[in-house]
Parts: sequence; structure tokens; C-alpha cells
Amino acid sequence: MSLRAQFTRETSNAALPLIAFCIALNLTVGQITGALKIPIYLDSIGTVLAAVLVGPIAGILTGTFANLLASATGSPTMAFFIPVVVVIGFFTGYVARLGWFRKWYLVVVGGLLQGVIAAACSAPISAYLFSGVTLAGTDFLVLYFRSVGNNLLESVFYQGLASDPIDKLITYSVVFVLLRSLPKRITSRFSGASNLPSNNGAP
Amino acid sequence: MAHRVILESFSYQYPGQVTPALADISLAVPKGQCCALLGPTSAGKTTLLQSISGILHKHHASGFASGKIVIGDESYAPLPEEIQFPKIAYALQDPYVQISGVRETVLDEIRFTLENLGRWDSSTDDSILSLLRHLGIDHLAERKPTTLSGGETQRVALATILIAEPDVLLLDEPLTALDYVAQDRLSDLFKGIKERSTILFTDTHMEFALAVADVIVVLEKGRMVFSGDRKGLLDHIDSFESILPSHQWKELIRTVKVSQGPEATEAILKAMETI
Amino acid sequence: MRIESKNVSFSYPGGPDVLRDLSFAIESGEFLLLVGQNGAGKSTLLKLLNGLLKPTHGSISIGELDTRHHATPLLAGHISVTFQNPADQIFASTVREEVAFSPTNLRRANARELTEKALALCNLQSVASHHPYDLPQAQRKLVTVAGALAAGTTFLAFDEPTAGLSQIERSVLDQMVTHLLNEGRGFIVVSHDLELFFRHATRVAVLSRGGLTFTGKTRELIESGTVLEEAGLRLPTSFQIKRRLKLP
Amino acid sequence: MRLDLKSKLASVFFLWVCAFTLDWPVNATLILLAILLRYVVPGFRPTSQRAARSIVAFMSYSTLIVLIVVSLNAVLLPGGDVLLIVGGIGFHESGALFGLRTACRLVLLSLSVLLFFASTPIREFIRFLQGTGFPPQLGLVLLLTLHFLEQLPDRINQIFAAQEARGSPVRANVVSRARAFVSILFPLVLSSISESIDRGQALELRGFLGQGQMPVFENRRSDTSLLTMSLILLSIALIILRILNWLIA
Repeated sequence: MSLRAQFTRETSNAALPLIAFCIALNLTVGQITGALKIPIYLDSIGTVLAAVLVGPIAGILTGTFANLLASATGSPTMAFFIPVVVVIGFFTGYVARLGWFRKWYLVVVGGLLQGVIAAACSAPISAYLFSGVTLAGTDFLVLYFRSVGNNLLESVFYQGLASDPIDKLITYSVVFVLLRSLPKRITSRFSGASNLPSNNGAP
Repeated sequence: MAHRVILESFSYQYPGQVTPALADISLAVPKGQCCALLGPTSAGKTTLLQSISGILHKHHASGFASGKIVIGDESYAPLPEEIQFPKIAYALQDPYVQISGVRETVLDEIRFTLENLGRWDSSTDDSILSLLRHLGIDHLAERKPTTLSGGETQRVALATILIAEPDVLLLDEPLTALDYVAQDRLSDLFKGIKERSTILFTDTHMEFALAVADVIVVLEKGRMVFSGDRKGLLDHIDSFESILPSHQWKELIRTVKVSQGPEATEAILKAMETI
Repeated sequence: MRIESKNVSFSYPGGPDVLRDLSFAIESGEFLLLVGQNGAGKSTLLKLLNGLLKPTHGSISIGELDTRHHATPLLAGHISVTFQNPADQIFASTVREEVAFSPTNLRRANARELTEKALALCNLQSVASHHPYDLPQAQRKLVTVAGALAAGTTFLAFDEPTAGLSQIERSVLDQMVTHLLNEGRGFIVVSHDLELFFRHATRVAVLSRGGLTFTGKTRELIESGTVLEEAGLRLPTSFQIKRRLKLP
Repeated sequence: MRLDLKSKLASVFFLWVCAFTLDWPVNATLILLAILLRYVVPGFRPTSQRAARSIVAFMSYSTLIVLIVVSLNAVLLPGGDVLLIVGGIGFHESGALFGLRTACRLVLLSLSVLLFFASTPIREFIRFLQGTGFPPQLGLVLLLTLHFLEQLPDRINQIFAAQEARGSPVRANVVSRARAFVSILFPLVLSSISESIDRGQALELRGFLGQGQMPVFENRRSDTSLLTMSLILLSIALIILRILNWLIA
């Protein structure tokens, strides 16, 4: 199936506003975690939500547009990580289609695996473009891994391994609980409805 | 040109439901008239509008429909399967959702409809402005739609579909966001566009319908329990307490009936016209 | 218990006054109906009552508590406020869970009992295990009202509780208010729905451009004639017809 | 000099090619030139105060980046002369050069992206995309996103207030706050998903993508200018030179 045909198949008219909301959610969820002082990012929650509820293409679009808009509004470096969010969107949409969002233990496996994959994808970008510097607290981790004798790429990857799986695990779990609590009447309007547990929303 | 709307023993059942949402509805709205569909929550009012507009079948293709819907000279058995815009225009209940939000000014928001229809060119701006004037919102043309008040938003939402000059206009609970002043304006507007469009609107109680409707239909649990004119409705109002606006109305009708006898409904309608 | 507002003014930082010099008081067992045009500052007043906003001048007290010195979660134990678009706050996957949110947060010992009573008063028992989003919008609104009742507070404050409701849900609210007033609870209700709430209001306040232009009994307001029109409002149609037909 | 979006995009592309093909002294010069660009070329002038501030913020941020990247690499990559020793830690030449190369490349890449978006309103960019055959659905998604980005902060504040009024533990310990997080995120997502169904219907009901009709957009197609062409040719030449250079070495 061509990309365009696949997209048209995935996106009912309700999906377009949903994707737009998910992009905006990626960019604003920090407002909630910030106000509540919870130490997590969850900045791919919209991507995962769109990928599960609509499909892989929607996940890719959500991630790409979110990073594009983030770089347009003051964090230009976000644009370089678009390949990473493309992989996140596609991987999530794909495993959701395999039924991984129907059982909690598969969600845990998926989240951790997604974290490893995300770390592996962002490591080369981070290493070659930024030489591992992102001006976040995690820079000290990179520094530590390098000082114990790893090369730059390895160090950046290990640093990613220390934070990404946890973040993606939380993201996956939140989306899982969220979608499980949605009534069938609503989820059935999206093409990813079959990715969800069949008993969802039942009294 | 306004079109007539006729339903002949129309029934509809949503996929996966055991009871029909609409059962055996027959009604006729002559062209250029205004029909009020009244009834409490979940009476089937929205489903009725959606079946006429064509969106019902599009979203629940496996639902079961029977009977016949006639719009103008075209007859659908049982219901239109595609959205009939711009012949039939349907405005959702929530005006904030009706306005797309993808355009920066009210003027652009209304252009968006014409762009979708492939009808927009620089000359159509004049007709947009004259529509806005007609709705009393021409001063808002350059405003951002999200900064408007509830009543203003409602009128912009209406303009987004009126610009297509529909033959049939379907409005789902257009009164929810309106205060008294805006309600008066809406009733004037209805009178102004009846020549062009047949109107069907829903409401939970009868007050506004008594002021504007030529045909009144009362639905309860998917069944039609009344169809007639204003006088008929008031004469039989005891049977449909669910559409009375308040207890005061109930008392009012009772006392007027006691004091004026058979003239009671006439007296109430006359008094309403002077308000 | 008593809520008292003394010369309260409020403005957002750097903005003009939204509310000016408001003084009123309400005892438990009373019903204050607050009317006024959109943008008159009614919603701001509700946020002042539970301490989400603090007055720039004057003070509001809920019983012994001055709202300036206490945080919202504490004040929420005495007054429950629901806002105009309450459907936005629904998050649980059953009606019962949603209604139980307040009493659980407030650590009420009888949380279960409060929840069931609130469900009963709002006529929601038969749908208590449904998903809130499976209910029609009007009934979903009753869920949020029930959520406020379940908090078990002395005072209840609602913003436009009847908007979008049909007569069926309105009469549920009607009976609920009657019941709770008899129990000695106090109400502060912002509403355009004069027909429903005139019956209950022990006092009516008219808010116009941030100031109170009238406070008094319902009857006085109806007889005063021009106060409502000056605030951009008018008497319900049934009252006007009655007047036209010269009925008592 | 008036610049259309095509030549602006070509400039960004050109700067990206430079960043990857040329050495750091050239890149550093280009960074300085790029900063000047916003004063010299009207097309690159920031469109708002906020955009101008973001450039200033980025410049101070990137100065910090350059310093950190250079010193980190100088410390961690031994090789070449030792430039200086501070507190027993040596700064090596080859590491410093590697750091300079990375830092200049990074800053040039980011700066060109920032300059483009600071001087181009996003809506204008979307209109440009639509004019070049970008699918109308995607344009709609982007425009709707801008709408949501404006609305969501208010919406979050409203939900926050409503849940706080119900005694939600927004200021308690981490576990309780995590519960409060659910009570804010879930209503936001739940109502938005349900609203997106209605929004989708409203779009259909206004004829969006209906009956095979395509939306008409203002015809903004402009001819590719000489400037655009030469920038692209120059970029291609740089890439070819670089590859040749690499093959010979």
C-alpha cells in the first residue's frame, strides 16, 4: 500500500483534529508536569496516543510536526531529532497493530523496547552533531561514561539507556490506562480501535 | 430555493443497539417553513437531523434504516447516504466546534466554506460581508474567532454554513449559548431566511418554538408524540410535560385555562407576541 | 455557618477591576441566586469563594476561615464549586468513581455513603457503572453536580448548572435543591435560569459590570421592574405573560 | 532585497551543506554573517519581538554550548599539543579542534533553522507548503495544531482549577501529585478526543474534502528566482567537491 493510500485509510475525518491535538499535547504536556513538579518529560505522549488510536502514519506525522513546531518556536535543535520521533511513531503504531496494547505486560515490554530503540536512534545524532552535549543534567552521565573509557557514541547511547526506557515505559503505561478507560463508542470512530482491549469501556 | 422536507414512516436503529433510536416518524415541512423538533434529552432529535443531512449513514453505515426521506423533488429510500452539503446544511450543537479554528479572522473562517466548495474568488467577499451585516456581526469581520462571546460565536457558526445558501437548514439546539437578546435576533433571522431555506431546529422546550415555528413536532424516546401547529401544541400540552420550560408555565397554562376557558391558548399566544 | 464577603474587589495583575466592592452574606440553609450578563464577573466571584483567586481588596470568610490565608484544598472541605464547563473535569471510567473523587480526596470517613446519596439525589443510580462519556451531555452535567454534592460540604456553588439541560434534568435539580435546603445546606448559584431558581432563592443579587446593583428578595426584584433590564436581563416569559394577562 | 520563501529555504539548505562540508573557520564566519543577515536582508528580519528575543536567547545559549563542547573535548580527547593545564587537567589541541568543528557545525545548523522560522510566520510557511502541492489534510492538521496550541494552556488551567476545587492533591507528595496528574491529563485527553469526533464532522459538514472537490488556495506559485537557483547549484558543487576530496584522500 502506498504511503498516501495508507494515510487516507487511517485517517477518518475525526483523526485529523485528533492528530492536531496530539501534536499540541506533545508540546504542552510539560505545562502539567511542570506545574505539578513531577520529574518526567512524557514529550512523546501525543505521538504514542496517535500511533495507537489511529495508526503508524499518524504517529510519524505527530512526532514530525511536533518537533518541527518546537524548532520553529525556539528550540531549533529539535528538528535534528525528527528521525528519532519517526521511529517512535512507526514502532508504536506497528506493535499496537500486533496487539501489544491489549495486555499490560506487552505494554511494559513495548515501552522498555521503545526506550532502547529511541536511545539507539538518538545516540548517533546526539554524538555527531552535539558531541553529546544537550545542556541538561544528563550531560554529566555522558561525561562519566566517557571518563571510564567509552567512546563518544557509546557514552551517549549509555546515557540514553539510563533515561529513555523509564520515560517510554511511563508514556506507554499512561496511554494504555488512558485508552483502556475510553468508552467503545468513542474509540470505534478511529482506525486503531481494534488495537485496544475488546472489553474496554464495558461497565 | 427552499425545499420541502418529508419523512414517511422513517425508522432508524444504530448498529449494536436493541431499540430503535427513531421509530415510525412521519412529518412534512412545506418549503419555506420553520419546523421545531422538541423533546427531552435522548429523544432522537439529533439523530433525526443527522439522518436528513446524510452524515448519519456516512458514520454508521451498518445502522438499520427504513421508510423514506424526501427533500425537494428528490426522494431517498430510506435516507441520504452522502453528506448533502451545500444543498442541506447542518450546524452542530456546539458552536465552538462548528468553527474550524484553522483561520485567523471571522471573514477567513467563512471563506473557508466557499474554498471547500471551490466557490471562492475575490468577488464572493461582498456576499460574505452582506451576510455578516444581515446577522449583525459585520463589525466582527476582522476579529479572531476564538476571542468572541458565546452569542457572537453562535452567529459566526451559523454564518459558516449560511454562506453556502442551503435549501434546507438543520440546526441542533441553536439556543443553548444564547441570552434573551440573542434569541430575539435569531427569531428575526429565521423570518429573514425562510424564503431561501426551509429550517428544522431542535430544542428541549417549547418557548422559542412558540415564537417562530410553523410546524412543531414532539419526540419522546424516538417516537413522535405530537405533530401540528402552535395552537394545537398548547391545546394538548398536558400530555407533554417534558417540553414545558418550567413549573411556572404549567401553573400559567392551568390558571389561564380556568379564567379564559376555550380562548386560553389564543390568549397566551397573543400575549407572547406583544413581549 | 456563614459566608461573608466584605467590600471585595478583584483585578487580575495589571488589569482593570473585574469586581468592585462586593458585600454580601449567606447563612447555611439559604439560597443566593446570582444573576448578570456574560462577562459581569460571576465566574471570577466563584473562584474567589474557594480561594482559587484571592481578593485584591476586602475579604471573604467561609465560617471561621479567611480565604486569603487558606489554600483551596482546605476551603474545598467547606464549599464545593463547579464551573461553567464542568464536563471538562471528568476523568474516571465510571460515573460512581467520578462522583467519589471529591470525598476520597477530602478523606471523608463516610465517602461511600456520600457518593451513594449524591448519586441518588441526581437520579444517577441506574447509570452509576456506565462510562460518563456514554451518557448524553445533559446527564453528564448531572454527574458533575453529583460530584460536588458528594463532597459533603455545607455550601455548594454552581456556575450555570442548567445550561443545556432539558426539563427532565432540571426537575431533578429542582428536587435536589429542595431536599438539601431542608437539610440546612447553603447555595450560591450563578444562573440565567430565573424560572427554576426564583422558587428557591431566599435572596437574589444582580451583578452588573463588576458591581452589585441589587440584593434582596425575589419578590422585590420582580416588582422593582427596571433593575433586571438595566443589567441586560429580563423576566422569564411566563412571568411576563402572566403580567400581560393581569393574572395574580 | 525581497526574498520569497523558496530562496529563504534555499539559503537554509545552503547553510546546512556548508555546515557539513566546510571546516570550522568558514562555518564560524558564516555564523557571523548569518547573524548579520537579519539586519541586512529584510526577508530575514524577525517578525515579532518574541522571535527577536528567541534569537538573542539562542545566541547566549550557543556561546555556552561552544565553550562546553570545546573544553569537554579538549579534556577528554588526548592528542596533539597540550594547550594549557588547569588544576592538573590538560586541555589538548586535537580535542579542542574537534570540539570547535562540532560546535560551529551545530550552531550554524540551528541558527539557520531559527533564522528561517523567526522571520517566517508559521501560517505563511503552511500557505507556502499548500501552494507547492502539500496535501490539504496535512495543512489542515498544522493549522489546527496552532489553534490547539493557543487553546490548551487555558484549558489546562481550567481543569487544574476545577480539580483543585474538588480537593485534588496538587501540592502533596510525589505519589499524590502523580494521581493529580491523571486527574488533569485524562479530562484533557478524554474531552479532546470526543471533541475531535465533532470537529471532524463539522469539517465534513462544511464540505471539507467532500465530493472530490479540492480546496482552492490563493495562487502563490512564483518562479524560481536566480538567487534560489544559484544557491542550490553552489550547494551541489560543494557536496561534489567534498565527495571528490574524500575519494582522493
